[in-house]
Amino acid sequence: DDHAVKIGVLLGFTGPLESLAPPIAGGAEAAIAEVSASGTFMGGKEVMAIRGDSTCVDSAAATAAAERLVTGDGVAGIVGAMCSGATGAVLTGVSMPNGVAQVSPSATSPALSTLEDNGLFFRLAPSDARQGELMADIIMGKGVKSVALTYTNNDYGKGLADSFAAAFEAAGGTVTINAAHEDGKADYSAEVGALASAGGDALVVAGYSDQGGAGVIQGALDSGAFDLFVLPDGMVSDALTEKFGSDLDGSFGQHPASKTDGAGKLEALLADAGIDGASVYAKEGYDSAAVLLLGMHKAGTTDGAAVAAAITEVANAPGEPIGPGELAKALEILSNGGDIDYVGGSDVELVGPGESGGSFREVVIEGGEFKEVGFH
Amino acid sequence: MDFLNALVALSNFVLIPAIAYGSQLALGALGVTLIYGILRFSNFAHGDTMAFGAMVTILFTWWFQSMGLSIHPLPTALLALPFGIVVTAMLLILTDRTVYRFYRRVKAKPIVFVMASMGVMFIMNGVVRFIIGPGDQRFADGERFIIKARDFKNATGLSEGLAFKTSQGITIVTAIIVVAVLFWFLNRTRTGKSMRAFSDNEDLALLSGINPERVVMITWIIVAALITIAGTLYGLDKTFKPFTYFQLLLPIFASAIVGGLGNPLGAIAGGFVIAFSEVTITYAWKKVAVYLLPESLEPTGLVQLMSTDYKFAVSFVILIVVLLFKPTGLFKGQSV
Amino acid sequence: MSYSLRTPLLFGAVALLFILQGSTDWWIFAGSWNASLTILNMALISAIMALGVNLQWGYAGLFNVGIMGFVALGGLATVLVSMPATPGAWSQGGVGIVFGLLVGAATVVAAVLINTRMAAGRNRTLATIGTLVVGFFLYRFIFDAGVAGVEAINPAQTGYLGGLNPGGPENYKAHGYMTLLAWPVGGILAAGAAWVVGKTALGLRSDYLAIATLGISEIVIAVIKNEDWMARGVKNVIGLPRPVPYEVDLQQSADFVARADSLGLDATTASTLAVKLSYSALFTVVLVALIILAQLSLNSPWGRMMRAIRDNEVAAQAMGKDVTKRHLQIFVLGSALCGLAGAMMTTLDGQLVPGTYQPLRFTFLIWVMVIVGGSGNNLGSVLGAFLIWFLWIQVEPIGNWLMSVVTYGMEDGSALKTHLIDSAAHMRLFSMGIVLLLVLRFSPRGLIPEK
Amino acid sequence: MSEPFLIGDSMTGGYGKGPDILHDCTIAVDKGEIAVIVGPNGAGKSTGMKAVFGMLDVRSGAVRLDGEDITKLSPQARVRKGMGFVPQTHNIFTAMTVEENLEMGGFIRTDDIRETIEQVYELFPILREKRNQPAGELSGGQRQQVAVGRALMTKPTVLMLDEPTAGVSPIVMDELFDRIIEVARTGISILMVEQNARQALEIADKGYVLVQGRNAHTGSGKELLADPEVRQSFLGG
Amino acid sequence: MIVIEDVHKHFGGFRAVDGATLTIQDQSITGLIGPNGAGKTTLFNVIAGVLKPTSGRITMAGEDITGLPPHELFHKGLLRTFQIAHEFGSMTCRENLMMVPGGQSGERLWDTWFGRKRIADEERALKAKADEVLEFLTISHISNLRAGEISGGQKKLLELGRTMMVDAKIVFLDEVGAGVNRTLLYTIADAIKRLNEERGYTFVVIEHDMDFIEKICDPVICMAEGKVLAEGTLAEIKANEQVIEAYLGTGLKNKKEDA
Ligand SMILES: Nc1ncnc2c1ncn2[C@@H]1O[C@H](COP(=O)(O)OP(=O)(O)OP(=O)(O)O)[C@@H](O)[C@H]1O
Ligand SMILES: Nc1ncnc2c1ncn2[C@@H]1O[C@H](COP(=O)(O)OP(=O)(O)OP(=O)(O)O)[C@@H](O)[C@H]1O
Ligand SMILES: [Mg+2]
Ligand SMILES: [Mg+2]
Repeated sequence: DDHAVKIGVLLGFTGPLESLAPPIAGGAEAAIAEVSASGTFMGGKEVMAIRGDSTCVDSAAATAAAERLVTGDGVAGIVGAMCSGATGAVLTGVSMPNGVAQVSPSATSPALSTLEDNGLFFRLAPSDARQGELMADIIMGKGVKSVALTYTNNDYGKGLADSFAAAFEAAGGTVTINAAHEDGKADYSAEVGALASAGGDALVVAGYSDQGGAGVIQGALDSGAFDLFVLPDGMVSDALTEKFGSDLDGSFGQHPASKTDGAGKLEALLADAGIDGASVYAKEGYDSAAVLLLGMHKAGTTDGAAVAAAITEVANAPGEPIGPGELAKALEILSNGGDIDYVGGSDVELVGPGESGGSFREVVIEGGEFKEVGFH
Repeated sequence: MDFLNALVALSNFVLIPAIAYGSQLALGALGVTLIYGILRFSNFAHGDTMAFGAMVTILFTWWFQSMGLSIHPLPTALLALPFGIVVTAMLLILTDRTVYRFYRRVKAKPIVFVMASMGVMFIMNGVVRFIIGPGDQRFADGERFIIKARDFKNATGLSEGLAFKTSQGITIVTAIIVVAVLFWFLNRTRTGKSMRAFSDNEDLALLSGINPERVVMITWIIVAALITIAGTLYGLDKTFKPFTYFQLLLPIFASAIVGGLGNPLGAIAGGFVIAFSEVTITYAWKKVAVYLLPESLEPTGLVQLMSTDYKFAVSFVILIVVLLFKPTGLFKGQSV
Repeated sequence: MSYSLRTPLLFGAVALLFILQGSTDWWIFAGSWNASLTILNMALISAIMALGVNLQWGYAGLFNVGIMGFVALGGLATVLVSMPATPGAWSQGGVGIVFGLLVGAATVVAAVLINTRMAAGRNRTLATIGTLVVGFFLYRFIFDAGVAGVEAINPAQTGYLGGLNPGGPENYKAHGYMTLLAWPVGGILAAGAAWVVGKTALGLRSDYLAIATLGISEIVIAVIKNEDWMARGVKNVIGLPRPVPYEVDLQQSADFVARADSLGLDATTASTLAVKLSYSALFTVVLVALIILAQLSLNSPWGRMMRAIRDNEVAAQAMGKDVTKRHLQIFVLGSALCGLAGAMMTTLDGQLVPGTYQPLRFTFLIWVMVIVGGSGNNLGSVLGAFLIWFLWIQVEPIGNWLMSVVTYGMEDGSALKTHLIDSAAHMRLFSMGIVLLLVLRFSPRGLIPEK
Repeated sequence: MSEPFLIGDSMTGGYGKGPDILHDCTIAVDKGEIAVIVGPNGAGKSTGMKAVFGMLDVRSGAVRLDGEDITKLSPQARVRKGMGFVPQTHNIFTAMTVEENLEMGGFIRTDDIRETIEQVYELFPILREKRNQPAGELSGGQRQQVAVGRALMTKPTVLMLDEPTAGVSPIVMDELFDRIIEVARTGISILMVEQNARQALEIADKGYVLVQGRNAHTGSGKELLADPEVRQSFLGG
Repeated sequence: MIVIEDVHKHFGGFRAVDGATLTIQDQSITGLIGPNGAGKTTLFNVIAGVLKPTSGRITMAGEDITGLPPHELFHKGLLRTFQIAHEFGSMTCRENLMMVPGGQSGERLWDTWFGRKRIADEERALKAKADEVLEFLTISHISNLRAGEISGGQKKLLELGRTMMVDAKIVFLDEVGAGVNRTLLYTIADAIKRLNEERGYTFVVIEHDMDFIEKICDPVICMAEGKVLAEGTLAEIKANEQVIEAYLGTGLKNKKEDA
């Protein structure tokens, strides 16, 4: 119906990262459903999610899908896209020309920061640069001085690996090898062989937990090449511990999360809806949809520029901190002219040109489970 | 001692993984080569059909596991394999009836079959994801290792470990058996020969009283067996995720072609060429060199010919070089 | 149906699809001209690729499965031509890279010379190996230093050499015409690569040639992905300049808004349509020119000779046709078209993302277009491109529709229904498969078969 | 006159949806007889053979074997009824060895085929030498010998040969004709197309001259050889 | 004059051509006979550049042409037909002939775009020529059929027709007669003789039909097991014991008794 506000959920449902997309979409849709159910959104409007497939590997198809969402279905905002390539294409090709706000839960490319976006674009995945430095600190803190490094061969992996290697070497550590791996490939023996030969006290795997990253870890464990792994955000997921159990005990890593245990709450909340909240970027999916809708509510219009301006306000202090499942409360506060600071499941904090600058949770694997050991 | 260490390191990181991966590719390539050799087209649906076969086996495995059936220390999946094969064979025969038979009737060019197989690939792709989803599935059980790296170190006192996985062992043994049986079947049995005759000259096969539909059906049944075995073993060794099966298509085709299309022995050789070139050329020889060379000569770099970024590129370069010297593959394949 | 009637009818039918997409939101259609034009623009580009493949396969029987590589080279050309040079990149390593590459090339040339000039024997072998080894290390030494220098310059944002845009980093977007210049350059780059490939691999028989070209295209992608100094590798180059105005600028131009108003359009819609239509016009001009040239050649002794070669190489050779040379000629030409189209595509996307080059999308989909359209027939492959690309995009709504039909009448919230709805995305390729098989079933020789 | 053993009776038909090639054409052969079809190139001789063997759509007319109407049977079924055929072109399995070619000839037989293979080798000694070579590597005449050998392997009751002597040397041709006579004497019907028409008609019981898909002349071999018009137009004077 | 000196062609261990030495005189019609598998076609293929000789030398008018690719030999005026017809199956019979002449300006891409007029003129002439050849071979009624869909004998005629499209110096005919109707074959024989006498073509003819050889060939060379067995006029050859034993035979053993 015409009264409903539509939100496009544009993710790579098919293609190389297809296994990551459903939980992210689930997260986004959960937030949308929550807002819609509150009955107070923009004076009682319903909110509807419409999915689109950005495929990750076909910018043209992603653009076409976005075009259909925006000009055909008339969505008021976009959650997506998933990979940086599709995100950039959709932003320049569709969102900007049509003045629609776009929040990506997962695009990490630093290049997106400088892309002209008229302020319409936000992303919630944390900047690679910050995580790289932090990871170097954590490793150094454990007294590990020499690591082998492998990264998934895309902008996320490459960016993280480069920033980490620079920071780690600056701090006096050695990166014995800095090798890429492709996701979704059949075999990682060659990578494992090279990594093992280069040696090091630990293996840093800047990849995805159900993609090549897991494949490399599998190979390294099987052949006994490494038994200590460092796991950045893409790897911290229950999929990993389910798969390897206590074989990974002692391995450690970090991922963006809120001190307020938003993460735990959100996972529980999503689990009720049958969604794996621990999956990579699923929390960011929820948060993306949430900030988009809260911004819209605050702006009182679906006009992109106004929404975009409001998003920064709702996401950052000052204001009442809002956790997962508290969207109705947030709408209420905003309606009453109050201020909120959306924290959500991934500790949302927008810095610079619409980027996330959240805090990180340090974890270690014990008894086959991730255990929180601190915050940074 | 150092020499032994070097040897073990080499085996652990190069030889064993490459042999196991090579056998996996070989099993896949056998199916491709068989279809090419007898039905005369490159089957693009091979990877996704492999995922289908493995999926059916997984479903049976789960069922057996839930009933407590097991053949410990071997994985339960082996028990489920025959059922997977039967279901896959039925599916393939159904596909042939609904899709390919028509093109045989109208004597379409091979490229039309190839395109039709792409259609089948898309459909199979949807079916698999529809039934089991796009994510990782776990179904492996039984003893994971024949030799564990740590145990090996303890037992031998060497500083290098050697790991040998059950799945690797099964894959290698199966590959050998399957090739031998297939080779015997095609070259020695009447049915096998009639299949080759059919592929050689369809009209003349007809005149010799060979029933083409039967040949086609047997081919699909064998392919179903090969596909399901390959898919399941691959899933046991690595992981089951539909997308990686699609990605396997490329190295599988490369193997079949470098070995000589249509030639079963070639498929085996091709699988190993691809696997070994991927693993050895990008291997950092430092580890081995450290053991073998005197300390003064110890390498400072990784002694790596190429970085692993170029792993695929390297295996394709080798493939192209092989083709330039042997234009129809290592073992004389068919050319169209 | 007669051939002469069939062609316009089929083109009419495909045109109708695009019109429906623009005008109605009935069934699977979006009811948005923007959506329709987005598909059309890419379809025009795909048609050029299909034309290139048809030249190679339909005319000469060359089985090129390396389309992706040539398309990517076209994309690379766009970056190399239309982006501004990164300040300092040339002084901090660019020169070294070029010098290093020259050393590498010189090494190869020297080794070849030694091999041809010296008498065979141990000395020659030693000299050759010596030259290669020394040359290789020298090359790596110079080249690696250069690369390190270039890649160190603000790696997050640049870290590559950049291109030839005279505007500089500040003002390069004002020089959008540079992307047009990149199109022929893309064609030439692809042609050059095709020449090298053809020289080495064209002797191979069809399926073997196929895998060789497939391999080469994978190598091209690997190089583009990993040589960051060239075009930032997997870090992508985004924000390429455009040969057409930006929508946002149009929306702010009072003149434009007034004119849009007079047409009864709001500024946003008018601007997005105007930009897309400008692209369409550019692409159409190129496509039509290419079709005319291709048709002229096909219907001439040249086309006849090519068909003869395709039918029977041995006999064609005995009849005095230099098969190798002709194969090379057509391979280079067809690949150049793919390169040209690749440059056009990168222009349209406004970015170069090496990770998106996948064989399924850039090689096999183009093949489907050619075969479904009718190989050996230029108009057929163009039609195939329009139709298949339209479907490739629209299978998503088709998949959703399919699922809504299947689940119609099921109880809301039932587990099966949820599962089915969640799987809708995977009906995308499923529907593509069904459509593809249906087309092939009812027209196995293609929609417009070769005469 | 009683019905011949094999008869293609008033056949009319053509390839696919194309025009009729055969027009009301009748070809017949009796048990133990040799029937030879001659005629200019493109007359429809091969087409007639294919029609009799069921590889072509017979639009009107019928094919009967031993009184039974087999018009609707598939070629394989006719093979099982005891018919053997050597096409004019593409008549060997090029990628298979000579011996495998012969084995495929005997595919439908369940008894021991070794002996028949030996007989074929006796007839064409060169094939024994080349038994393990892919047939595609043989010379033109050797291929022809393989093709005929393959058909003999079926132990058919009717043997249909489309230009069996094309490209074989005179000495082999004589051997071949000798053998054909021998085969016919054992009660097998032979239907063949020949361009070496004079030699063929000399051994023929019955001859057909086809012109443009129609029966132009029919008679015994001797009669046709004696007919000056036939000699002039089809046998090279 | 073509001189073939001690040419060998071995396949693995098998010597298909095993030291053949022969000379083909200008303006002769040389007959090449020999048992099946004697190496005749292989020798042709070596001369025509399809196969590389294992060893040996071939010269044409004093120029070494060993190992030149077929298309270059074509332009030197050396043409050949194939024993197993090599037609261009998807093209019409007329096109099969029209494609033959070399140096057509329409074969240059540039001209197909900007030299349409010239091409049209050339095409008209070519078509007339092709129709003339088809007429001569009595197959003008199939000129518009695809060459893949004509009878076996018609394909052989087409094969011969191609050599008649250009002014060749020397033509190698590999069993033109196999599968061709005898009456027509003897007409072809007359044509070969005419081309030889009027235009000075040199022919080398492989054939198993002795009547055909007798009509036109002098000299005749008999090959066996890759070597030249005998050489001379047909009468001489026919009288040669070895040739009779290996090739000609002594006629049918079983004479068919009258029915
Ligand atoms: N590619 C090949 N590999 C192996 N042997 C071959 C090959 N080609 C030909 N031969 C052998 O070489 C010999 C000569 O063959 P060729 O075709 O030259 O004979 P020919 O004299 O033309 O006989 P015909 O009169 O039957 O045509 C034959 O025995 C044949 O089996
Ligand atoms: N596959 C085919 N498709 C369509 N037409 C064909 C086909 N084969 C042959 N024809 C046509 O049928 C006619 C008769 O051909 P057929 O092969 O029966 O002649 P033939 O008498 O055997 O001649 P030859 O002595 O040359 O072998 C020819 O005019 C030819 O054009
Ligand atoms: Mg015939
Ligand atoms: Mg021969």
